[in-house]
Amino acid sequence: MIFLKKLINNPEQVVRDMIDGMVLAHPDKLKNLPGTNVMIRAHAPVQGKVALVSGGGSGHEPSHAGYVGVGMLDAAVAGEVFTSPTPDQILEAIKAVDTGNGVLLIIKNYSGDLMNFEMAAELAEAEGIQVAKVVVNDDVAVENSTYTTGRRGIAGTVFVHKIAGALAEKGASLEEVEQVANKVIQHVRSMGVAFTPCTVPAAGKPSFEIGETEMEIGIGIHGEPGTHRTAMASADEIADILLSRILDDMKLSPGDQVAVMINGLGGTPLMELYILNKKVSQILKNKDISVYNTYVGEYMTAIEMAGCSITLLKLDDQLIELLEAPADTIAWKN
Amino acid sequence: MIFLKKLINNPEQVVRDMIDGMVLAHPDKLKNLPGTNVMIRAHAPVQGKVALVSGGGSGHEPSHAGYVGVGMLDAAVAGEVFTSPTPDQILEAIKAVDTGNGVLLIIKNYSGDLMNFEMAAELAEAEGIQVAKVVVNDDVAVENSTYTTGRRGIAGTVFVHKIAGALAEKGASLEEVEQVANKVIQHVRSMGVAFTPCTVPAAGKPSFEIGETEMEIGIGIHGEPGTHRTAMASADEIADILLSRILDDMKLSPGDQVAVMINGLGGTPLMELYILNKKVSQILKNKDISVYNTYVGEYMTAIEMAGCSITLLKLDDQLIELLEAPADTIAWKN
Amino acid sequence: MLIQSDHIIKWMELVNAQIDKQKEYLTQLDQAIGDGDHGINMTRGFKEVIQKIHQTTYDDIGKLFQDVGMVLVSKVGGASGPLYGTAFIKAGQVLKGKPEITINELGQAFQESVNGIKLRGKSQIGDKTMLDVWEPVTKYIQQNGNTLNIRELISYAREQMEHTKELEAKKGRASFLGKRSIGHLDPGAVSSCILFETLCSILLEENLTKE
Amino acid sequence: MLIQSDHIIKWMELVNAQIDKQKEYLTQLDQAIGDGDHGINMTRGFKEVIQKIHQTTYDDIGKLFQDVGMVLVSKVGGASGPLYGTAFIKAGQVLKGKPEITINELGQAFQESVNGIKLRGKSQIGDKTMLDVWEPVTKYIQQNGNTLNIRELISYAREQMEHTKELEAKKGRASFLGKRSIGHLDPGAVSSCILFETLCSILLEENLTKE
Ligand SMILES: Nc1ncnc2c1ncn2[C@@H]1O[C@H](COP(=O)(O)OP(=O)(O)O)[C@@H](O)[C@H]1O
Ligand SMILES: Nc1ncnc2c1ncn2[C@@H]1O[C@H](COP(=O)(O)OP(=O)(O)O)[C@@H](O)[C@H]1O
Ligand SMILES: [Mg+2]
Ligand SMILES: [Mg+2]
Ligand SMILES: [Mg+2]
Ligand SMILES: [Mg+2]
Repeated sequence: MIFLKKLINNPEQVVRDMIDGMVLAHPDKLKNLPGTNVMIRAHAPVQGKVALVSGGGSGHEPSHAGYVGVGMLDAAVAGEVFTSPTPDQILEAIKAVDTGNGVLLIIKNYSGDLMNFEMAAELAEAEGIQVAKVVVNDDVAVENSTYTTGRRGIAGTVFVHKIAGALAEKGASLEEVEQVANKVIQHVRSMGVAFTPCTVPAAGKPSFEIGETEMEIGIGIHGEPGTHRTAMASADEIADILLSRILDDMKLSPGDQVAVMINGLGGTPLMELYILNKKVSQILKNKDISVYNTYVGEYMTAIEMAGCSITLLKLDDQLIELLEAPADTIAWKN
Repeated sequence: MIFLKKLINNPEQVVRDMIDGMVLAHPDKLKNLPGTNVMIRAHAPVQGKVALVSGGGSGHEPSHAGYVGVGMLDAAVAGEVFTSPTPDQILEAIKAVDTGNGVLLIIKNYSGDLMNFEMAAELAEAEGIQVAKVVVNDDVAVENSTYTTGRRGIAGTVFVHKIAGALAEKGASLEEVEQVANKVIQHVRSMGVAFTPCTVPAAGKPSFEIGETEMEIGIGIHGEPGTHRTAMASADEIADILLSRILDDMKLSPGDQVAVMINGLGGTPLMELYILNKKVSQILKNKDISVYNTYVGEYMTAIEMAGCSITLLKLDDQLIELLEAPADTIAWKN
Repeated sequence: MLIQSDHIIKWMELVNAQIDKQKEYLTQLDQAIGDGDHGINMTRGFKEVIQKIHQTTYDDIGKLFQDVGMVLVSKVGGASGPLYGTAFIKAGQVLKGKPEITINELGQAFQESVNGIKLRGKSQIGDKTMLDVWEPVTKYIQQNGNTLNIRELISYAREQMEHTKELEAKKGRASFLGKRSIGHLDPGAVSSCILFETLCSILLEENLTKE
Repeated sequence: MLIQSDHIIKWMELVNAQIDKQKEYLTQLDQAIGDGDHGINMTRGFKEVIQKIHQTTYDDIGKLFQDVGMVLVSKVGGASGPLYGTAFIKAGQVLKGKPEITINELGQAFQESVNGIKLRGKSQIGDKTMLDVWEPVTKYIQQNGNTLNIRELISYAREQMEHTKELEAKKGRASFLGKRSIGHLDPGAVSSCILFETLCSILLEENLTKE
């Protein structure tokens, strides 16, 4: 038997094994709903609180189970690698965390995620559970249009988890939590780049081919092609390319405050993310945009892809307060 | 100009750019001593406390600056990639954080690190600063012997930072802090495996060649060859191979308590580390060794190498208390 | 002759075999303009379908379709899971209680499938999705009814599938590519074509048509 | 003739040029049994050495050696930085205040270098390190003194360097390899050999020897 250069046992079992290993590592934070790929807080359900459920395909770790915990999500549903989870699993998650205060579904804008979460929401509503949905679409690499699927949801999703989670923890209503989630979605923009492809274990080969000296600008978090290919450039140039697309879209004004996320896609070391951040900080400073907080690390990955994304979130007092509120999850602690 | 598939500007400037990007990202936690590659706590020096200084070559991020902060290190000195920092830099770090209570140097067991830190210690002592040194040598891949350099220091170092840092924070004396650091060193063992090499930016090519279906057992964190090469195996088999070497060396007894670290070397995604942890947990459970805490993620990396290491730390009440004590650094928060 | 549950079961077995055979091809198509899992998703789904429908005997074709749809919804995930699932569930609702059906009735059921796909996917013809096979093929079946020429239907389905190559994707992952999606077949259209081709094989083999 | 500061400066320039030329080779040797940075470390160090010693004029050879050593200590890092640095600093202490020296005196200075390397590196002959060139070569110089045959010294240094191939490393990174280190040259021994060969070239060129 020939194995991929991956720490796996059976390509068809990676999600199961991962979930088991995760719960074994963090029994104080997570539990797995038996017979499902759903992970909920160790002490779920939390009475008197709107519950937050997110999820999507696996392969984006620490998303999404890494954000389950006090101040962020109540449940995460893991699909197969890069494949949206199914409605029955999402429904189980909703039922496990609802305490009568309603459930907010945080969905990334992909046809699959949308449809599966919508079906789950319909099933939950049929069982009398109040459900609201928000759809994250922060990726400016994709043109927005009402005639198409629109922009993808990528790393900006983590800010939605954090901020909506913080408001829910304070006891806000489902409507209020939905509102603030939508506010984040309105104000968050991202764009990524890949240097190497990634390998879905069950596919057994790289998601795309790319030349020795090429990079794919505007890559998605599933190895979907981006906006274009071009010659590999310096960190400074890459910061320029990604950030100028984001800034074009956001139309920030001098004096605005932002949170910055420099997100590694899985194969890019922290050292390089910090090198990128140097230029990102400088560009923002030159535009008189003030960086309130910078997050550097792996937040929303694409298996072992080398590459990164930059995310900006425009802040106001409310968002700052919620961003700074306590959080105690595997991947985000405040 | 042809660029490596890395987020860098100039291979000779990676450490400088990284440090700048890091301080820009975390001004609340870190500051850079002007003209050096030394990072110290934003509020250093901390009066009335033994100071902890660690460091080594760069390329192991988040080690070591990621552990500078309350409850862990006072300063980290970054060398060139995979090259120990020089005595003058280490001396600057010592001088910047000492408040008359003495400084503990935490050194990984490599000839280069030892010599540079020793020279720095001699210079500091000549200036009247009280200095103690501990040498971490947790890597069981290398045979220990008084006639040779002995075992290497790898991911177990992070436990030394955490535990000695916690005791220092409580106001213990230099002698006490040195003692507890040595206790951790006595009780911590690690072993790693690599699936791919890594590329030192200034070298511009991979550190070694390895076949499509091979892995290197016992790899060091600089791409140094390990104990042997063998065919790629399943996650479960790899857990078995690494853990049995560690357990042979540690001689744990049923009922013993350990902390487990599943450390990614830079290119291996979190998903795989959790898959590995599943088997590690099971093996330990079968041996009736109780896992007090599991840490999964990138703690001590080798640039973008795919692979991992497993670390076990045997715990007692004192070590548990210190492991659980508050810490507020970039890469470790309690 | 009329279509019975056993024919549908044979059809599903054939779909399963064909999808399994074309797994890599479907995945490859999805790697070009999607995320490279369509073959994996479809084989996972139809393997489970076969397991499920071999556990029961079906007098009710509607129930059989319904079960196929439920398995697809709960085992496939992604975009294709809810869409194929909805297609079968909706068809099942039309065929509820029937032990045997005409090709005409099957066409009516597929019309509900098409409506279901459109509603769930918010997609329309020309968006470069599975709908670009489902909708015209269903129309074709309905127009020709029991006088359907099966070999012609096969060619027609293939044409529709081929036609997705020219389209710019408006829905699904390929839409993120915009104009760069042109020149590639839509993976879901290809798997849908397999579905209709295998149906045709069964209809031919079992002499269920006039021809 | 006596050795003067200018000769030492020329020597350092030649070392710098040679090390730069062999940068990739040294790195390659270090990739085999170390961490693949020896060429990078040495070029970084000697580039800085040249910059430093071109800033001043030296009457005192001891001071010159001292400066070289200090630059190496503070710019190289790794294992080679403190070792080469110590070697030059220790030699400098012996040569302190001297405007010109004999080969004999140079040999005495190198003896202090050897002692420094041993103390700092806790290493001894046969450990497969730079010491396996430094110690025998120094002994050779001291034994032959001012009657030294330079061409023979070059061969001798090379032999010592070659000899490290057979050794099992006991110190430095290569020691982690144990027996697997056998069959590879020690990178530090090779760079040390460059150091002595270039010294010999200068001695020859400048007619500083009897020969
Ligand atoms: N909104 C939609 N309406 C109709 N069909 C769609 C839609 N989105 C995706 N599809 C179909 O699904 C196929 C992709 O399926 P699959 O790869 O299994 O799911 P995913 O895109 O989630 O990875 C596409 O080729 C397309 O035919
Ligand atoms: N303890 C020691 N004593 C003497 N020489 C040593 C010792 N450790 C290492 N060396 C020498 O240093 C060389 C490696 O230098 P270099 O690669 O620059 O440093 P590092 O090993 O820190 O990467 C080895 O080839 C060896 O000759
Ligand atoms: Mg998918
Ligand atoms: Mg080195
Ligand atoms: Mg797909
Ligand atoms: Mg080296």
